[in-house]
Amino acid sequence: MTATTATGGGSAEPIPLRENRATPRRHWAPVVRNREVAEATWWLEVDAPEIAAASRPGQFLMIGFGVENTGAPFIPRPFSVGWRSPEGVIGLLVRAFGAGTRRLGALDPGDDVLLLGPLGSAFRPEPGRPSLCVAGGVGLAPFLFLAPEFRDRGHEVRLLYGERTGARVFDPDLIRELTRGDVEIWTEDGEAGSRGLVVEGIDLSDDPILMGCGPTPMLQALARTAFEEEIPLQVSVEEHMGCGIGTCQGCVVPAAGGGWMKACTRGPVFEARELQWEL
Amino acid sequence: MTATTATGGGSAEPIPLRENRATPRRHWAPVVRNREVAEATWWLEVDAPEIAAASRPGQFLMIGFGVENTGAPFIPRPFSVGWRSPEGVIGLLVRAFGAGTRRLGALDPGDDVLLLGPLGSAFRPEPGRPSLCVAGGVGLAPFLFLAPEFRDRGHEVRLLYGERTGARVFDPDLIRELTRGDVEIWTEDGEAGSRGLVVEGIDLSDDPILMGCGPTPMLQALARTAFEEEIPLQVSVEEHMGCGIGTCQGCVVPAAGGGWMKACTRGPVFEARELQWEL
Amino acid sequence: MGAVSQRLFGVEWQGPVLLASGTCGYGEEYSDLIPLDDLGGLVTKAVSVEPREGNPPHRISETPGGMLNSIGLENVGLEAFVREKLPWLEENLDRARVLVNVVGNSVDEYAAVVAGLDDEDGFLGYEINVSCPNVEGGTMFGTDREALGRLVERLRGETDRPIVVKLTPNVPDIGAYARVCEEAGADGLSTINTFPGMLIDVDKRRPVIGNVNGGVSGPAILPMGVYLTWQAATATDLPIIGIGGIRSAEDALQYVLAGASLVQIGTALFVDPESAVGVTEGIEKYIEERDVGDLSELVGTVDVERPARVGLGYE
Amino acid sequence: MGAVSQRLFGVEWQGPVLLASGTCGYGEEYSDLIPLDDLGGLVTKAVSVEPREGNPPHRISETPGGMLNSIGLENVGLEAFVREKLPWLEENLDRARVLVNVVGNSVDEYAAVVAGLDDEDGFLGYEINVSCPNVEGGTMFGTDREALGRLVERLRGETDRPIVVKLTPNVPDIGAYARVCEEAGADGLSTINTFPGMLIDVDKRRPVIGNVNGGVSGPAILPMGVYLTWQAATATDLPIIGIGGIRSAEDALQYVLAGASLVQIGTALFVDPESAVGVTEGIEKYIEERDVGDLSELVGTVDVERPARVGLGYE
Ligand SMILES: Cc1cc2nc3c(=O)[nH]c(=O)nc-3n(C[C@H](O)[C@H](O)[C@H](O)COP(=O)(O)OP(=O)(O)OC[C@H]3O[C@@H](n4cnc5c(N)ncnc54)[C@H](O)[C@@H]3O)c2cc1C
Ligand SMILES: Cc1cc2nc3c(=O)[nH]c(=O)nc-3n(C[C@H](O)[C@H](O)[C@H](O)COP(=O)(O)OP(=O)(O)OC[C@H]3O[C@@H](n4cnc5c(N)ncnc54)[C@H](O)[C@@H]3O)c2cc1C
Ligand SMILES: Cc1cc2nc3c(=O)[nH]c(=O)nc-3n(C[C@H](O)[C@H](O)[C@H](O)COP(=O)(O)O)c2cc1C
Ligand SMILES: Cc1cc2nc3c(=O)[nH]c(=O)nc-3n(C[C@H](O)[C@H](O)[C@H](O)COP(=O)(O)O)c2cc1C
Ligand code: FES
Ligand code: FES
Repeated sequence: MTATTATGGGSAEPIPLRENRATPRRHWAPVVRNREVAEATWWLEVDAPEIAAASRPGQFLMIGFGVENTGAPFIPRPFSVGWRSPEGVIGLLVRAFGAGTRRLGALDPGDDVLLLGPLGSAFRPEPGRPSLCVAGGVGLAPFLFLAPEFRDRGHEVRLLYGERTGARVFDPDLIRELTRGDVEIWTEDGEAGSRGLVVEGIDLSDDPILMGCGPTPMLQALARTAFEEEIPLQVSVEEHMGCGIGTCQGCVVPAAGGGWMKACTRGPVFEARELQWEL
Repeated sequence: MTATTATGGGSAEPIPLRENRATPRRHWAPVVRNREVAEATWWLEVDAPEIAAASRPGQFLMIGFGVENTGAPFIPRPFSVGWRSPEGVIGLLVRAFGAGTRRLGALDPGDDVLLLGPLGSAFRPEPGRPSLCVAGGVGLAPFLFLAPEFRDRGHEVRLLYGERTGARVFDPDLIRELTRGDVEIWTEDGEAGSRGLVVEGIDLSDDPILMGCGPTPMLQALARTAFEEEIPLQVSVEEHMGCGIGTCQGCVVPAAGGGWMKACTRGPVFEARELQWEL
Repeated sequence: MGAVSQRLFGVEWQGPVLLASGTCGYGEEYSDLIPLDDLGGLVTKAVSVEPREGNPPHRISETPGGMLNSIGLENVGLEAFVREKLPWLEENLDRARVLVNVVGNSVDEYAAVVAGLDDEDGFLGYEINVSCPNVEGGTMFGTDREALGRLVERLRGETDRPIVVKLTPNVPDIGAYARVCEEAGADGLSTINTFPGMLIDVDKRRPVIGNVNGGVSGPAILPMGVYLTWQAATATDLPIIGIGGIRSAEDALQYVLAGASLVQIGTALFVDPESAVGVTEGIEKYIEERDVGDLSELVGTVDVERPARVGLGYE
Repeated sequence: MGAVSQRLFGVEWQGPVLLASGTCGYGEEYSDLIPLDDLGGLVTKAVSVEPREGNPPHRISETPGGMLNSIGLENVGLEAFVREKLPWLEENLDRARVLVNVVGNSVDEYAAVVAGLDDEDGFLGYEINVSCPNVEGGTMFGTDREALGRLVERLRGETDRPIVVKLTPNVPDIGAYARVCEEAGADGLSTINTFPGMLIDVDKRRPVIGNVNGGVSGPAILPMGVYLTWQAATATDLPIIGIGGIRSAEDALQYVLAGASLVQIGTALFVDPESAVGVTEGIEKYIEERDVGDLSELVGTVDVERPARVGLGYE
């Protein structure tokens, strides 16, 4: 067990998907700030220095409300670490989906949440090649964290971000501030950025590797591109989770060779070739 | 169905326990204010003008959080109307008992609660005789409402209020303000008012009728006194409630002649002689 | 005739939502709070041949996501029901349908209630509550297939009105009980009644409920109710009334897709009397938005060949 | 030896709290989060004679006050369990006791697991999960008394280690199943496993769970678990492990007062891994504050002759 340093500079070592992961920690953390940043979407900041320091881009937290609470969400919900400050504040990008996400959206500063993390595998840059990060909706979250971390280590990062509508787009200025870089935005209704699907923005001319997080059709389009063009692709997948640490076997996704893999411990970030795709 | 006027002056008509009750209303009401007024005890004010106008001293409300909420309390909980302002704010005296009362204590202004009320029977003054109100703990609540109402109608009211400890005593100045009259306080630890049980303060020299609300031993002591001295006694009883309106038959208390009576519709205020006592 | 109306048990139902037995009394109290006659209908509190006093308190208590009750089938008895309760129902409910919930400790007791009611006005048919101890057989009618078959056959002989049998959930194979009812001549099934449960006051070291144990209802039992409804629906062709933990249109639609033509709302009424209205409206909206045609086209259409999960990403 | 330790199944148990089968894997993952060896023990994920792949996703989903799961008993199989999992348990758990949860589709499959494990180190005994389809009999072992009796008898012949049978809740009379186990030579009972349940995605009109239905666990089933534990406890003299919805010392004490000597925590572990520690501490505090002596003096002492309700006023 080795905790990575919070924000290191310049080192170009590869970070393997599943190596050197920190032991997860469980603790209550206070909400520092919570803002509605787009339609039914919140930027939630919690103060959790230990977990922040140990987190790597692509890893996630289980967020719950403790055993005294039996209202929804009762079972903790997984959220990508969306950012960390040097002081140990973790930023989470939360979009209303059901009761649990709505409850997270309604949190006020001072409220406490129960965290378990950091959990799962992380994205890994390939030295010398740009990481082309393709985000759909709240699939943006891991890349908000990834971009500054990779850049600090000397890796080039390009960020494409798509939403169905302009109203759902997370403030581009805030994205630039958090990621310390640029973002290219696509919306289906054309109300922000370019009109179209985010995958239309993929440009392979600088020999990037692909990283993706978002809705299934987007991941499928990425996989088709990656397999056709023979480019490495890492994707963060989603599945319902119980424990988050590999004991319940609730969160499986199909493995390329048949059988299942746990999204919480082998994932959530997989090499696309490890997975069984329906393309 | 006749709603009583909010605060009338001077009329000396008797108010029968169960007559002329208003049809209950169900609606969401915002919390106006919530203060911790004694150890684990809150004075909760909600804005509910229609229910306030229709309420009579001794009646209660069912307070819940709606069907989207499945955490405790899921089933609404009964609380006595503890006061009403001319503008329609209802005051409730809430003491932490379990999850539901703690949740009520944690409410902030602007939060909404689902109210059903007014429900049940009311205390009835006897013209020409003082009402000697004996309250134990949060059994004070109905009398905070009763005292000014009865006084406005020209009835004399004396209020005795007991608590186990001084730390639990609801601010005497606030009691005087709300009831527009005096209060005699008893505590078992002697930290506030007189040391002893509240029933020790009972003085029958002015030929009062008795009214009681509080813990079982206190009600039993009152009943013994009432039966021995042949004084009328009205008590507000407690039982777990489901519907609050008489349909579930969940809230029964034993009837003097055998069988059961519903605390929510025949009660919560009963003539002591209607009930089966274990004395 | 709207998108939520259906023809069932020989009559028109204007909507799919009924108030569940034991949670709405005999209708009168809720008529002050909600437009009762706009609902699908209601099921009365259980009626037994003799009045019943019921159980000592506490009769109810909250459980996580639900409640526990043991009322003990307190009711006014057949005679007072006919004299005092039916007239109100007849007078006040025109379009909403009424089922009378019937209980007894023996086949004869059940039959006496049905025979005693059959010529009266003000109700459509019977919901037979078989979660009662069978004094003759030592078990419950609801957990003994032979006793259940005999009971339903006997009642079939007493009436031409619809007989809906309300099944007990604590059996390993509810489909077998459903088939017994179908073969014995029942017209429909209600699934499900409450689950046996118990709470203990750890300070006093005594049961919270006066009768020691009771029945668990409310959202806590929703997934069990949906499953048992699906099992019963796939085992018989009888129309089914889905019950258990319903508090929203989405909950009700799960029962409909599992195979229920009608649904009942119980515990949620206590939490919010208007939930019954909200469920009806929500179902109408669902049908409208999805251009389904009408409610009956949804009944039992859950596609169990394909799970909801598709793909690897966000849904 | 503290107030919460007991002698059961021939050994000392330092505390009453175990982690439930299927919710703690084979122990390793939780050892990072809680002091596993300070607990009463744990029950492994089910072990079958051959590895099992398990069911397609979604395998779990939240239900009101609980969750629904259908993992499909995915496990590494007997051989890999002995090779890869048992050594960790042997090495890392000194005082905490280990029960191996055993499944099979036939009596022979169960027997093969027990026979294959019996000479190994690292565990105390078996918890027999009878909520499996009985391929030979067409039902589940847990809902067929004859099949259950045959199974337990056969396993009794295979081992001298403790055999604890984990009972299924969806039977009308769990006491009868408890007695069958006792007569067939079981050493203890675990009550209860999950309730069959189903959720439907009303947008997609498909079951949420890949396997269509699953098992409901969590606080939602607490009152059912307490009741069934009390029923089993009054039907036999076997020591009982209480399971179902436990998340606090108060919950656990309800099981203890109902008749359980030990308890298991499952779903609550997901909500907070430390709940297992909190439950143990809370029980210790309860015993201390009430001057009870020790835990075993509490087991089964609920006074069902007197309900908790006394009087007419505030409690
Ligand atoms: C590794 C990972 C990272 C994620 N990161 C983000 C993020 O950064 N931002 C974001 O907005 N969302 C993220 N999600 C998705 C987020 O977890 C879901 O939107 C959320 O769980 C939905 O919960 P709900 O209570 O709002 O919805 P519900 O109404 O409870 O349910 C909505 C859907 O979620 C399902 N669900 C129920 N229980 C679980 C469970 N235990 N886990 C997952 N789904 C469940 C329900 O069955 C239903 O289909 C991530 C998911 C994963 C697996
Ligand atoms: C007519 C009436 C008027 C009341 N007025 C007041 C008042 O003015 N101020 C005040 O502080 N208290 C009042 N009470 C008492 C108050 O209702 C209880 O303290 C409260 O219900 C406890 O809920 P809880 O969630 O905090 O406790 P829980 O932990 O949920 O339970 C505590 C106890 O209450 C029981 N309980 C569970 N469900 C119900 C239910 N539906 N109804 C009642 N009890 C239940 C539990 O089983 C347990 O024994 C009144 C009660 C009645 C009947
Ligand atoms: C207080 C109460 C009383 C009940 N009485 C009866 C009854 O008399 N007859 C009956 O068949 N079911 C009775 N039930 C069961 C309900 O009709 C219904 O089947 C059960 O509560 C599940 O539905 P719910 O979860 O919507 O409440 C009662 C339920 C409650 C909560
Ligand atoms: C994800 C999950 C997997 C489970 N797997 C098993 C299993 O393999 N064998 C078994 O006997 N019980 C299994 N169970 C049932 C639990 O051991 C326990 O009986 C049940 O969850 C009730 O306890 P709880 O409410 O504390 O979770 C499983 C439960 C869950 C939630
Ligand atoms: S969430 Fe439990 S194994 Fe992945
Ligand atoms: S609370 Fe339902 S009848 Fe009184």
